[in-house]
Amino acid sequence: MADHLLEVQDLSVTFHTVRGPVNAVRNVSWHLDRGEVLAILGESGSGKSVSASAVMDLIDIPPGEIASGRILFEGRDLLTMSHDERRRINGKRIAMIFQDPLSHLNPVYSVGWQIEETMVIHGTSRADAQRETVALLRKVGIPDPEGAAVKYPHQFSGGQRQRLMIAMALALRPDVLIADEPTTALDVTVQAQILGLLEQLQAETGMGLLIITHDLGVVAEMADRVVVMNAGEIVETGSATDVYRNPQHPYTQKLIAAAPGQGDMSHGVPEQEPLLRLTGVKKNYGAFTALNGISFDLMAGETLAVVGESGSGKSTMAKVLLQLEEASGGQAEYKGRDLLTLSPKELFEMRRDIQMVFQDPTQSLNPRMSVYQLISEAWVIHRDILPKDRWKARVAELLEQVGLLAEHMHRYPHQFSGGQRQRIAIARALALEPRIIVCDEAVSALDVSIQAQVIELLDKLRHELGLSYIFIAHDLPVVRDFADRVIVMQAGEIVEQGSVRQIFEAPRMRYTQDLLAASLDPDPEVQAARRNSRLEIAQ
Amino acid sequence: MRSFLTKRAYASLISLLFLIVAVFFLSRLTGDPTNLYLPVDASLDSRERFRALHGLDDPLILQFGRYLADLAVLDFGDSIRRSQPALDVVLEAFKWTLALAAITMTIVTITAIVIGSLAAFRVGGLFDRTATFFSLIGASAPDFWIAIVAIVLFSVNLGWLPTSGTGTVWHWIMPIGVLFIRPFGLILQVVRGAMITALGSAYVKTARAKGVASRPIIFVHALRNAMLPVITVIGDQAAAILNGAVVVETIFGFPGVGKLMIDSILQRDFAVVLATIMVTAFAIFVMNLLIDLAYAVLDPRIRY
Amino acid sequence: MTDESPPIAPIAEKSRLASFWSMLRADKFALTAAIFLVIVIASAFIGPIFLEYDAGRQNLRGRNAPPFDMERGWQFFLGGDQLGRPLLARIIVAARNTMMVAAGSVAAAMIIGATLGLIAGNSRGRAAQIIPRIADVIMSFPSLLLAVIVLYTLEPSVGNIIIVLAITRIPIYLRTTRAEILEVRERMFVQAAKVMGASQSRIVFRHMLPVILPTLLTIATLDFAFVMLAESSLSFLGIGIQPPEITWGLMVSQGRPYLTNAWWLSFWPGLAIILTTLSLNLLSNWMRTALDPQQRWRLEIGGKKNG
Amino acid sequence: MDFRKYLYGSALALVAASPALAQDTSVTIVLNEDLEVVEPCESSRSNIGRVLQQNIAETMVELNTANGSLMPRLAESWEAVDEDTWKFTLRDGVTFSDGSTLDAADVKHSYDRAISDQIICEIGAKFFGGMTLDFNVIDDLTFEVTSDPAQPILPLLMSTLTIVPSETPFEFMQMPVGTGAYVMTERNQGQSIVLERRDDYWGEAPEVTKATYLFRSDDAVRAAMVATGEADIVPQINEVDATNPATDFAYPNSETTYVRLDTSIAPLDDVRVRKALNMAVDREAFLGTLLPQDAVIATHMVPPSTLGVNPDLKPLAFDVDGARALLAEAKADGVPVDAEITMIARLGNFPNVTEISEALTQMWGDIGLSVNLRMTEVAEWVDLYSKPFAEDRGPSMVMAQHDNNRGDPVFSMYFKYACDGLQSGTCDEGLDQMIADATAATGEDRGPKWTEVFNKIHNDLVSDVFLFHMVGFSRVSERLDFTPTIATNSELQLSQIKFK
Repeated sequence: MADHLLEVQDLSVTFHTVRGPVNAVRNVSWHLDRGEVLAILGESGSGKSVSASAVMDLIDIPPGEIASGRILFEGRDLLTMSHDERRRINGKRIAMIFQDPLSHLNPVYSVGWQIEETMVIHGTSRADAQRETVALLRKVGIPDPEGAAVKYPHQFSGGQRQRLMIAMALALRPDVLIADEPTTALDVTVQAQILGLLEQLQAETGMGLLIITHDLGVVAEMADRVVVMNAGEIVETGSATDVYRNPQHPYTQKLIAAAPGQGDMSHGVPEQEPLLRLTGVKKNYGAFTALNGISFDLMAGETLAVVGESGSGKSTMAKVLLQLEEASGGQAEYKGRDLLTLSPKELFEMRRDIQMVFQDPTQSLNPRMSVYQLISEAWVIHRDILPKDRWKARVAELLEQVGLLAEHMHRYPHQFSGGQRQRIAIARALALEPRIIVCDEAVSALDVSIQAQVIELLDKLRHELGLSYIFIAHDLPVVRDFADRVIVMQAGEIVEQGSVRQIFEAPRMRYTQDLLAASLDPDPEVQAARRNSRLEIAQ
Repeated sequence: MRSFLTKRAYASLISLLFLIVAVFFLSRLTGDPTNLYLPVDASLDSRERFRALHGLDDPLILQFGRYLADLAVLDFGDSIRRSQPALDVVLEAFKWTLALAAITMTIVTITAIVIGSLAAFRVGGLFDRTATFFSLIGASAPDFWIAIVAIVLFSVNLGWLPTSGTGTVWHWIMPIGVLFIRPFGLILQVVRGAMITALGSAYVKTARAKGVASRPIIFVHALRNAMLPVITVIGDQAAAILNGAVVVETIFGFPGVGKLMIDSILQRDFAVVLATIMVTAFAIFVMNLLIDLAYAVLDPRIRY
Repeated sequence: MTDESPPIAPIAEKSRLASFWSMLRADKFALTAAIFLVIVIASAFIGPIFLEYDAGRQNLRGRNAPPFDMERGWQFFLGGDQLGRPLLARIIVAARNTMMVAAGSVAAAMIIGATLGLIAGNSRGRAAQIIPRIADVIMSFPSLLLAVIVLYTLEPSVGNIIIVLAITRIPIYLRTTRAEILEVRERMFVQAAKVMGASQSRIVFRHMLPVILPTLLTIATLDFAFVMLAESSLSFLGIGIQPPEITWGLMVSQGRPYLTNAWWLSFWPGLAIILTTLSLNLLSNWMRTALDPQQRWRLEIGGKKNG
Repeated sequence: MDFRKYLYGSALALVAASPALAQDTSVTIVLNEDLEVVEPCESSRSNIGRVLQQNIAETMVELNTANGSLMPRLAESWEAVDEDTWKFTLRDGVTFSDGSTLDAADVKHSYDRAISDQIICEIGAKFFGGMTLDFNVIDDLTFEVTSDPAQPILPLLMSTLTIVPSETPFEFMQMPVGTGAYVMTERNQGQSIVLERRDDYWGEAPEVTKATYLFRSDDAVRAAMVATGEADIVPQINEVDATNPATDFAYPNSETTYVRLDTSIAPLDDVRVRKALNMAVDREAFLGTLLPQDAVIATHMVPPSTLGVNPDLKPLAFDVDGARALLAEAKADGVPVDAEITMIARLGNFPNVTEISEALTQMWGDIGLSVNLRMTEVAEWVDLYSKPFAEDRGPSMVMAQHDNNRGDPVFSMYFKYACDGLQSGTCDEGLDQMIADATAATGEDRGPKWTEVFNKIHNDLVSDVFLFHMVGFSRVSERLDFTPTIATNSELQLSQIKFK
């Protein structure tokens, strides 16, 4: 037993909250060896990060309490060590990187200082640390490492920030690196680069790598072994391939089944007169061109996906279409009128027909309004839709339509889970009985299984109500499952558009091909094959 | 940076001009200084002569024009009461107020930050509750009341401190102590709140994962981030003292601008009132610039 | 946590008032504070009706009567003042003016300041430039001069003191509202409302205002205390409310010369100010939680546990 | 910055045991307000006079406030040449602190400055208005003064004129020069003034070698400063703080409080109402409560030691029923006694002014009058107290305090009672004539003529509600031998301070 590098045995962690004790994890055991990659797979709230936090001594006690278990590092129990002793292990022997590097880097200190600090607190001299920092920055692929060291986190891109985090974590060549959702919220191409960097560095140093993720694709790409967690417990352990091919636990099965990108692709809607036609839409912010002549058609009942990396102009396009931003040029023809030059009164009428579902329902639902108020607000604004005495019944109806219960209408958004909130946001959009719904990354923030449910809901509503969707996403597998047609955007321009089959099976443009190549497949074997082909191309 | 400075100076100048107009005309509503300056039994004739001597018999708009013309060459007019240039009178008093404000705010800032940070480190703990409670009580009591009680206690009964005046360091203890209480309570609360946020933030987690000890986490990693809202409040409070700690200055015989201001308002010494306002407005302008500078120093994301 | 299991058990539908009451009971400090404030407010409303005469009745030969002496009646329980008037009765009667001055000026400042702040925050035109300047001018205008101007041109009545204090407090609300609006107007739910076609006024009043209101109310409760103290300082400087009107601040100020030989003259009204301020602070902390649906559960749960 | 100096200084001060008095023969005096200017011609202001008068700048004649007699100071003698001319002889060998010698030209120059248009001195405005003085210099030490109109009390007037050298320009001095025993050596505005003894003073050298004046506006603080040993003399403390018989002295401060009635407006134009107002006031109740026990109930505008005072005048007795009866009688005659009367008092006018006003208001309320108290700030009060009065004013009373420590009623009566008097609420032709007669009277005649004036005002016209001749309280360190007198209110002669 003691020959594992890091081993967690029977760990149970409880949090004492006002609502009573909550068991974050129960009897969790796993181990990690040198040179190995272990993935902990789970959805939000599964407790997948708790054991890592316990390893790093990041659990606040109180309110947290380690109810049972041991954490052996090279055979010594971390939990019986003093804080000082653990501090000396943290950062030096075991290091950790996090999701969302922007908030995990201290905004007010230069990145050089922050990387040096890791070394200085563990006994390196400041001068050595400064030298080493430049070397590290070069190693993780930051251009101009000397100049970069005196810059601050906000001056780097998202991918670079994660590279900085990695540089900081690897400064003292730790034996174990824990990566908590290291690539979530990054663009697919950047994700591929970061994962590649981690693989490369692990190969060089021979450290044990623990990846905590919700993404089957990341597991497939990286992991030797995988631990699947649900509701604070480990439901399944095994080699990545075994677990994917032959899941034992119903939860694992459900999870793998829910992974997008496996279903049939759409055959598209029949050719018809477009419902909405954009021609040469432009948007400038000062000298910066955010949209440079966007033109496309949307048919009735069609789902048009817009994909591209962050900064490609996807969201700007949605805002311009919905008149949240004023277009700098072009037309958007809808029902014979140009949406971009409507009078306020016409605009008000148009609002009924085109609605939007935002990425983050936590932010798009006013936290101080109940579900009933949120949904019925549509009818307060547009008085002629529904007489007031029918509002309650209609809210109940809408809630049931999106898979919630009528009695939920008196609750507030924070009392729902993320997926439920997105359902509320959809119900709110439906209250106006629109023809078109713009979904701006509407499922990106959701867990895989919930993502699948929401997609299913949107699909159902499309068929029932004849809606058209403009579906903005960066997650290609979801698009593959859901869209009829796809637009690929880059730097404010449409680089390619076509039916979903055309885009996914025969992409014409290099950019589209890169996007597709960077996208991760949940199947470890597929992913291994891609990796090999990448290596071949590189050679 | 330069365009930022110009813009700020320009905006402040406009505000100041509005202020001068408002104060000049509104203060004249409060009556004629002649009646206050001369004894009640002075003859109407000597009153007339007094008005003529100080230009008080001219139409108001003419007086204002004259004032502005003088101001253009940095002549702030003369104090009727003191028959000295108003600016000299104000600068003399301002020196004291500036020292008082600087010392008080330095002490307040340091203690509030240390105590507030420690309170935030163990939210709801005994230290936190005690600090919060006493800062609230202190900030709720009328300051003149505290001042008199302090004099009775520390000077008369215990004989530890001189009652008033400015002679030695000991003279400064009570005025600073009384001035200290209210900004301390306020800043303590802000520091505590900002530190709770900062200590709960992700980068603190990173620091802990790196193995940084508690003290540097509080005072190096979290504090600098928590300082932005704190600095704003420090600025507001310092401005309040710069505008004159009337009550404290009156009781402790402290010759600062607060006392000067209330005296010259009551005596209708308009030139001094206006000069006081301009000097303090300038000081507050400079202080706000320093605060903006501090923002930029503390937070590299802020650039002007 | 999966999609289909709601995170907490459904809450029984209660009337707003009842739920507030149970939330109040959950916080013992806030409850005590609320009870104290209710007593103060009740004193303000009914006190003067019954006690106005007693509170004003002088007895020069029985001045500065010491406290805790029940022989002269309950009204003298806290002692008598420099004109032999019962302090307890006077404190009760003074509650009305004190509350009127504090509540009046805070309410006026908040309404005017928040309105200007809303305009400045939502406008992208000239108002956005000019209104913050107004705040600057008011901030630099010496409040003492303002008090003297009002005192001289009008008269030192309760109403006019409210005007003075309200004007000096406007910038706080103006700046806070503007700053918050600038932040809130970029929030996603404001965009969502726009997409639905909500009018500007609906967005402001239905979506923005409720979000910034707790902040404003928190400032207001703290300001309430500040205004009471400011009123007291004006009395100390002789440019505040004038007798025969009474406020706690004026009582503290009038009792000040007697601090060494009749401490109770300024102590009791001072204590009334401190307790009111403290109560308001406690209540504002509670209110910040109670008004926020995301925090409210702390009190709701606590209430069940304690109740 | 100065503060650093203080830091260094404080280390020394600590060694020297903080507030101790450095030398035995120096004194520290705490006043309630700073001197705005250090100009001798302004020394009729009590805050300025207390520091400058006779200490730095002397007068030719000095008034003995104990008995109203005049004593020579810079003038050795004086005599009336005829009805409107007086001849003065100056003391020989008197030098100013700037080294120049006193001569008749200096006196003339001092007068010219006092009445100058260019600086408007308070002494000129207060004592030398409405007359012209013509100086005829006979030799260096002798001169004649001719006045128009005739001034029977010219020597008394000369007790107010501070003498400065003839080189003094027509602007306010920043460093006062005079013939007194002291020179100003240090002035820190808002904080302190230091006077030091001169060696070449013409008279006997006073015991006090150095006097430091400090300024503290808070009553309690001033009183505490003697108790803590930080100061030796506080001329004004609050009665409630005067608790130590060993150090605290009451002294008549020559101030008289009264309520001026505007007799031109109903119902105050009816003498019965005015009598009722007087009878409603329980003056005795104030003594020992809101006012010190030593205050004296007043029947005159001037202190009892003044020329012509009639000690037999008694205030109308406190009689609530009688007052009510008078009001009923007046009401029956159609006098609008129900009209709301405004009582105006000035904030901070004298200790307990607010409380006394409140008490008076209640007393008048008790006889059925409707009196409304209005406490005003000083500038507004001066407007309301002095003519010209507002045209549309309602019935009003003004509480005021009048100071006449000059021993002669002339400084009071015209202003307060003549039809054209600036603060007069009364207009009676007979009284005007009597005041004019008394003003012009000389010698033995003068006292009785004033007595007639007092009698008419008090008995017939009842034009005010007289309240009290006030007392002030001072605190004097036990190491000093100094007793404040009626003069202490306006001057504080360092030469009178002795050490025990």
